[in-house]
Amino acid sequence: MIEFPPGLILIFGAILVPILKGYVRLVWTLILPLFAFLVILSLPNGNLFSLNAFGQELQLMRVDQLSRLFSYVFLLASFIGGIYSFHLRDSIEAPASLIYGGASVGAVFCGDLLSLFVFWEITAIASVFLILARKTARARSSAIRYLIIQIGSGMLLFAGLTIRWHQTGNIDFGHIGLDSPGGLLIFLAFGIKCAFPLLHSWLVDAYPEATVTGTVILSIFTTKLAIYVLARGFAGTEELIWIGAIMASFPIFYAILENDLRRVLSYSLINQLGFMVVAIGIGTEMALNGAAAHAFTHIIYKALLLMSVGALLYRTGTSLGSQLGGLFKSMPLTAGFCMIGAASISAFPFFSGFVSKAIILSAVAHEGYFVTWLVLLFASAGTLHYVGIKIPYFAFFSSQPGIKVKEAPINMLIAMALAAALCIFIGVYPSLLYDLLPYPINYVPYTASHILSQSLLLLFSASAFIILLRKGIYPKQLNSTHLDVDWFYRKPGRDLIRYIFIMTSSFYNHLGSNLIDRFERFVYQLYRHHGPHGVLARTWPTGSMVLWVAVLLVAYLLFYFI
Amino acid sequence: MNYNSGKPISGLRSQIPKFVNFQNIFYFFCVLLLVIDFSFITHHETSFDSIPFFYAAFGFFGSVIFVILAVKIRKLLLRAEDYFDD
Amino acid sequence: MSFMQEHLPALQVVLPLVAASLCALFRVGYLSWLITLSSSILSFLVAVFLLLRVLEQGIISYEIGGWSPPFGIEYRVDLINAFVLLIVSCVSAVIVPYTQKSISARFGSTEQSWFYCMYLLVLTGLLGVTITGDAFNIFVFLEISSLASYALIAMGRDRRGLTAAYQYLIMGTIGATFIVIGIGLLWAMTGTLNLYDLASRLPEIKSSRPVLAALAFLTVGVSLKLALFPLHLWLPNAYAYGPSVASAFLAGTATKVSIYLLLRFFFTIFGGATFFTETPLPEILKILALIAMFAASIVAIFQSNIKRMLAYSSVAQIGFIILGISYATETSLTGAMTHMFNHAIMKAGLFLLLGAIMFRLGSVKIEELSGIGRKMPLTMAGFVILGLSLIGAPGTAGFISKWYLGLGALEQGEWWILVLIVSASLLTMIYIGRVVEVAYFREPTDEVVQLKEAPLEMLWPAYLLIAAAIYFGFDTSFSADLARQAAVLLVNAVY
Amino acid sequence: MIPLIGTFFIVILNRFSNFRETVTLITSILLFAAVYKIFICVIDGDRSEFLVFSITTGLNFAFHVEPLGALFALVASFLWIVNSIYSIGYMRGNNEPRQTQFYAAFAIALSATMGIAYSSNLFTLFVFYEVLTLSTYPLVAHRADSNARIGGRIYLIYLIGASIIFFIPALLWTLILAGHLDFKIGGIISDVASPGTTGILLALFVFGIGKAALMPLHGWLPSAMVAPTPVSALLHAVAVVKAGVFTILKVVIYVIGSDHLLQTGASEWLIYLASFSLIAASVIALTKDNIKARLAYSTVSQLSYIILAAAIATPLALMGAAMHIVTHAFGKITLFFVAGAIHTSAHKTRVSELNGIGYSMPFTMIAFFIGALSIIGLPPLVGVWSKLYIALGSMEGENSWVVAVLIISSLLNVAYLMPIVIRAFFSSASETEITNPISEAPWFCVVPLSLTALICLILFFLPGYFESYLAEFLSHK
Repeated sequence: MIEFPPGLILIFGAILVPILKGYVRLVWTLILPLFAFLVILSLPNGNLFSLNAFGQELQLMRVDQLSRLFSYVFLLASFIGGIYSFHLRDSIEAPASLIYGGASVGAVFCGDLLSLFVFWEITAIASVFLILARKTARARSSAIRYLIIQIGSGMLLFAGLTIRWHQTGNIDFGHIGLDSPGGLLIFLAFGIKCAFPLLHSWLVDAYPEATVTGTVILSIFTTKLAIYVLARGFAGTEELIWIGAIMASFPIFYAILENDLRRVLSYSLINQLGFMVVAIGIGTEMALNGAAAHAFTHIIYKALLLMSVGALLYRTGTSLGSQLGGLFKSMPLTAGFCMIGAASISAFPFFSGFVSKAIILSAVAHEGYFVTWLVLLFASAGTLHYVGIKIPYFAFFSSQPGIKVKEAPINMLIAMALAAALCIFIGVYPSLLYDLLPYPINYVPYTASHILSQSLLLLFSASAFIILLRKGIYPKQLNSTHLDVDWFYRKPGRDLIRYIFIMTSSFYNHLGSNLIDRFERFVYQLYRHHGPHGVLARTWPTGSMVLWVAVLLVAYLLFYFI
Repeated sequence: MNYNSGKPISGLRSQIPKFVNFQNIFYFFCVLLLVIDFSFITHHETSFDSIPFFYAAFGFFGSVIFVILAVKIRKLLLRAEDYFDD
Repeated sequence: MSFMQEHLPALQVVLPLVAASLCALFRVGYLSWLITLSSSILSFLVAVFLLLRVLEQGIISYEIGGWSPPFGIEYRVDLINAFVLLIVSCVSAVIVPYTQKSISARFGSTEQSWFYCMYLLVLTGLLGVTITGDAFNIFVFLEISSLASYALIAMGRDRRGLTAAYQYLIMGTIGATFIVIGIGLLWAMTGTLNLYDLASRLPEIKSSRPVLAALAFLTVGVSLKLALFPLHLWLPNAYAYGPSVASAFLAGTATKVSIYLLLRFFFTIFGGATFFTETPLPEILKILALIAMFAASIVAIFQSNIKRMLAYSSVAQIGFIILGISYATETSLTGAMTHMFNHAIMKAGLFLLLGAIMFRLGSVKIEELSGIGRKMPLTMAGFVILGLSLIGAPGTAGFISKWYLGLGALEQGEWWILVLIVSASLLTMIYIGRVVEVAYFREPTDEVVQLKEAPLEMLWPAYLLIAAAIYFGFDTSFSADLARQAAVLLVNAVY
Repeated sequence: MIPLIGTFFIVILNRFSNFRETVTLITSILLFAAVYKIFICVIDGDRSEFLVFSITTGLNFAFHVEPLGALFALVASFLWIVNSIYSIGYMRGNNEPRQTQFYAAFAIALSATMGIAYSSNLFTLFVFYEVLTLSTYPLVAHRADSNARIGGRIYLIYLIGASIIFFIPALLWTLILAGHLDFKIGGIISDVASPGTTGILLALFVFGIGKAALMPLHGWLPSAMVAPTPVSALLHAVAVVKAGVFTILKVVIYVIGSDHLLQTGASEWLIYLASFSLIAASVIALTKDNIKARLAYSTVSQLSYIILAAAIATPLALMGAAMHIVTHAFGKITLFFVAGAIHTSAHKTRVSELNGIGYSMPFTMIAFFIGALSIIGLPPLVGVWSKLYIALGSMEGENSWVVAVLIISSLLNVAYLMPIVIRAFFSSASETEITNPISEAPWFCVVPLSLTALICLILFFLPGYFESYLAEFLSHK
C-alpha cells in the first residue's frame, strides 16, 4: 500500500533524470509511469490519503473510476512519450515532461480544490519548459504568454477556491456548479485550460512553438486534465453544451486555413475538446462515459498524429504544409501511422475515435439536443477534412518538393506503432475501454446504422474535398498568420502596455525633473538668504543689530501697552 | 498576393493522375454506400436522419459550405507571417 | 561643616572669584590651571551640595553680610537656580581639564594666567547671576561675566576674534543697559530690588505703564543676551572666532544663564504662567523661536566653518528652548529646562571635539576634514554620537528633551508645532550629516593622512560629556525629573 | 528565560569586538542558537518580560518575547548565518575594501534587528529601529564613491526623515492617548481613539515606518541597491524591510488593535494604497533592466502585500502577513544571492546580459528559478501559503477584490521574474562568452543560495507548522 499520491512517483523520479544517460535514462523514464500504473492498479477505491492543513482536510488520493481512467491514460501517454523522446540529449525536457505528467496524475487524484490548485500550477510551470526548450525567439515569447495565461488560470482557481472556502467553509472538490461567484471563477479557470472559445488562443499560440516531443506531451495533459475537472465539477452545466458546440465548430475554419500542420492539429485539439465539453454539459451518465472515453482515445490518437508530424519536423525541419509533401516514399511507416491516427480522429469505423465519439453523439441525440447534434455532425465532417485528409495529404502525398529524408528514428517509430496499435485495438475491441468508464455502460457502437451513417458522412465529405481541391476552391497553404483572439493581447494589448510604460516613465521623468528643478531653485533661494553671504548669515554690521534692538523694543512696548 | 505563398495549386495537378485509380474505387464505394443506405438501413438517432441520404448530403454539402466559408473568413484574418514579430 | 553648609551660597560665587584673583596674582600658567581646576571642581561640588540641600529643605535664603533683605543683598537658592548652577559649574569642571593642553600650546605662561583669570571671572559672573536674589546684583554679575567673556573671545586664534569680541561687547553692553533700565524702572515703581519682594509687590501694579515698559526693556535685553533671533548676530562670530574652550564654555553656560534670567523675570517675579500668558509675549516668542529654529538651522547647513555651523545650531537650539518656554505649561517647561541641560552638555562636547580637531589639523573647514573619521576615529565617533543627540535620536539626551517639547505642544493641541519641531530636527540632521559624510566617506587629503588621534587629555573630558549625553538619554531621573519639579515652581511662581 | 536574554545580550556585546569572518560566523551561529532556544520556549508558551530600565513616564526600555517577534528573530538570525557564509565568498570574490567595517556594521545591524524583534513597547522598538537605520548607513555607502554617497544620503533622508516627521508624532500621540506605549494584544488605543484619530494615527505609523517602503516612500530602497549584494540580500530583503513591516504589524496588532481597525474601518484607505503600491511597483520592476533594481521594486511590491494584509486586519490576513515575512525573506534573499553570485563570477548586473548564463551557472540559476517561483507564489514553493492566507483574510474582511489585486500582481511577477530564468537557460550566449566561459560562483556563494532555495521548497510541505505556531498568537485576540 503506497502512502502517497502516485503522481509524486513521477515528480520525484524526474529529479534523477538529468543525471542519467542513454538507455538507463530510457528505462528509468519508462519504469516510472509503469510503476505508478501498477501502484494505482493495486489501489482500492476511496479516499486513501489525507493531510490536515489550514483547518481543512486535504484529500490527495481520491481513487474512483473516473480518476482511475484518466490516470491510466496519462501514464500510458507518458510511457509512449518517454519512448518517443528517447533521442533527446537535453536535460530539461525529459524531467519536465515527467514532472508535468506526474502533476497531472496528482491533480486527477485530488479530492479538494487546494491540492488541485497545487498540482494545477505545477503542470503550468513544468509544461512551459517544453515550449522554451525549442530555444527560438518565437518560442520564448510564446512561452511567456503561455505561462502567464496558465498561471492566470491557476490564480483564478485560487481566487475561486478562497471564495468558496470563505463562503462554505470547505473546499471539497465535488460538484461545483455556476451558482456562486467562486464557482464561476473556478469555471473560468478550468475553461482557460480547456481552451474555451475566446480563452483558447494560448493553445494554438504555444503548442506549435514547442519542441518536437514537447507538443506531443503538451497535447496529452493540460486540456484533458481540464476535461476531467469539468466532468467532476460542472457535469450537467447547460452552458457547457453551447460552449462545446462552438469549440467543436469554429476551429474548423482555422484548421483549414492554417499552414503549420502542428497548428492545424492544435485547432483540431480544440475541436475534439468541444465534443467532450458538450458531453459534460449534457451530464448524463452516458454522456460522461462518452466524454471520458473520448478523452482516452483522443489522447492517444492526437499524440499519434503529433508524433508523426513531429517526426516530419524532426527530419525535415519544418512542419509547414506548403513546404512538405511527397514524403510517403521516404517515410512510409510514419505515413502509415499518421493515417491510422487520421482515421482514428476522423472516427472511421474500427478505429478508436469511432467508438468514443459515437457515444457522445448518441447521448446528445438521446437528450434531444438536435441543433447541437447537427453541429457535432458538421464538426465530424470537418475533422475529417482538416485532419483526416489534409494532414496526410499535405505531408505525404501532395507534390514532391524534392526533400529526401530518412525514415523517423526507431524510438519514434516504436512509440508511434504503440499508439497506432492502441488506436486500432480500441477501435476493434471497444469493450476494453468501456470497462474502464466511470459508469456502467451497455453501448454497442458497431450497429449497421452507425457504421453506415458514419461512412457516408466521411466518404461524401472526402469527395467534397477532392472536388474542391480540383476546382481550386480549396484554400491555398500560405505562409501567413491568421488572426485569432491572441491578436487582442498581442497587438492592441501590447501597444497599450507600451503606451502605459511610456506615459508613466515620462510622467515620472517629468515629475522627477520638475521636482528636482523646483528643489534646486528652492535650495538656491535658501542659499541666497541663508548662505554664508545671505542676509540671514550676515553678522558683521553691528548697526543692523542695534536697529533690530530698537525695532523689537518698540514692538514690545507697543504690544505691552495695547 | 504579397505573401510568401506556398506551392501553386497547379503543381498539384500533376500529382492527381496517380490518384485516379484510388479515386474510382472511392467513388464506387460512395455509390455502393448510398445504395445500401437507401435500401436496407433505417436510422433512428434523431428525427432528421431518416431522411434519405441525410448523412451523405450533410457530409458533402457541409464540407463545401465550410470550405467556402473558410475562404471568405480568410480575407478577414490573413496577415503576413511575421505579423506579430517586431 | 555646618558653617560651610551655611555659607555654601556665598562660597559658590566667592570661590571662583578668589581663584581668579589668585590667577591674576601668580601669573604662572600651570599653577593658574591648577587653581582653576580645583576651584571649578570645588564649585561644582558646592553646586551639588546646594542642590541636595534644596531638595532636602526647600529654598535657601542667604543674607550677604548679614543684612536682611530687602535692604541687604540676598542669595536665594531654589530648585530652579540650583539646577542652573549645577549645569554651569558642571560644564566648567569638565572643560577645565581639557583647557591645559589646548591653551598651553598657544599662549605663554602669563597669557595663560590671564586666560584662566578671565575664565574664572566668567564663571563667577554666571554663577552670581544665577544665585543672587537681588535685581541690581544680577546686573553687576552679568557685567562681570560679559566683560570677562569679551576678553576670552578676543584671545581667539583668528584675528577676527578681536572684531567679534568688539561686536559682542557692543551688543552685550546694549543688552546689559536695557536690563538695567528695566530693573531701574521696576525699582522706581516698587522701591525694592530684591526679587522676592518684587515678586510679592509687582502683581498689584503689573498693568501700569512703567512696569510694562520695564518688561519691554527686560525682554529685549535678555533676548539679546540669550541670542534669540533676530538678536543673535553677535553669537556666531563670537563662537566661531574665539578659542574652542571659550566657545565650549560659553555655549554651554552663558546662554543658559540668560534663559534662566528670562524664566526668573517672567515667571517668578511677574506671577507665573498666568501672567506670562496674559501678555502677548508667548506669541511673539513662539514666532521668533520658530524662525530661529528654521532660519538658523538652514544657515548652519550652508556654513563651511564647522564652528560657525555649531554656533548657528546653538541659535536654533535656543529657539527650541524658547519655544518650550512660550507654552508655559509644566510639560513644555520641563522640556525647555531639560533641553537647557542637555544642550549644554552636547554643545560643550561638540566644541571640545572641534577644539581637538583644530588642535591637530589647524582648521575646522568642512572640506578640509575629508576622511578624518579614519584618522581620528575616537574624536569623530564622539562627534557622531553628540551629533545624533543634537538631532534628537532616541537613546540620546537630545531625544528626551525634544520628546517633552513635542509632548508639550501636543498637550496644547498644536500638532503642527510638533511637525515643525521634527522638521527642524531634520535640518539638524542635514548639517550634522554633512560633516559625518565628509569625515567618513571621502578619501583623506594629504594633511589628514598625517594626522594622529587627539591627545587623551582632550578626549576624556569630551567623552565624559558624551557619556552624559547617552546616559541622560536613558536615565532621566536626574535631568528631566528635576526639570519637572523646577517647572512646577515656575508655573506657580513659587519663590 | 531571562538568562536566555542575558546570553543574547552577551552575544551582542561580543559582537562589537568581532572583526573577522570566522568570528562573525561563530557569533551568528551563537545568536541563532540563542534565538532558537527562545523560539522553543515561545512554542512552549513561555512569555517573558525583561525590563532593562525605565526612562521616564511611559518610556520604558524593555524586552518581551512573543511569537511574532520570536519568529522574525529566528528567520533573521538564521539568514544571518547563511548570509555570513555568502558574504565571505562575495567580499573576497569582489575584493571589497574595508571588510572589517562591513562585518562590524553588519553585526550591529543584526543586534538592532533582534532588539526590534524582542522589544516590548513602541519606544524600545523605535530606538532599535533608528539604530538599525544608522548602522546600515555605512553598509549602503560602503563603496564610498559618489553613487554610494548619494544612495546613502537618500537612504538616510528617507528613513530618518520619515521616522522623525511621522513616527515620533505618532509615538507622542499614542502616549497621550493611551498613557503608555507597551504592546498589548488587542491594542492600547482601541478604547480611546475615534475612527478618525485611528485613521490618522495609522497613517502616521505607516508612513513613519519608512522601512516598509510603502509608496510613495519607497524611493530609498532602489537607491540603497548601491550597497554590496550581501547587504541588499540580508538587509534589504530581510532585516531592514522586514523590520519595517514587522513594526507595522506590531502596531496594528498590539497598538491600534486589529479588532479596533476592523470595527472602525480606519484602515480602508491603506488597503487601497497598499494595493496600488503593490501593482505599481511590479509594473516599474518590469521596466528595470538592472537585476538588483528589478528585485528592489519587487521587494517594494512584496512588502505591500504585508502592509495590505495588516490593513485588512482580519486574523487570517494577519497570519498571512506574518507568514509572508518569512516566506518572502527566504525567496528574496535567494534572488539577491543569485544577483550577487552573477556579479561575482560573471560581472554582470543587467538582465539583458544574462543570455545563456544558466549553463555556466546551473545551480545558481536553478536556485533563482525556485526563489522566483516562491516570490510569485506558486506551488510547490512556500510563497503560495502566505498568499493563500492573505487571500482568505481579504475574503474574511469582505474585501474580495483584493484577491484580484493578488492575481494581477502574481502575473506581473511572472512577467518580470521569469524572463530572467528564460534568458538564462533558453537563450544562447554571445560569441565572446562561448570562447570565455563563465564559471560557477565560488562555493561560499553557491551553497547559501542553494540552501535558501531548498528551504523555500521544504517549507512548502510544512504549512501546518506555521499555522499551529501562529494560530496560537492569533487566538489570543
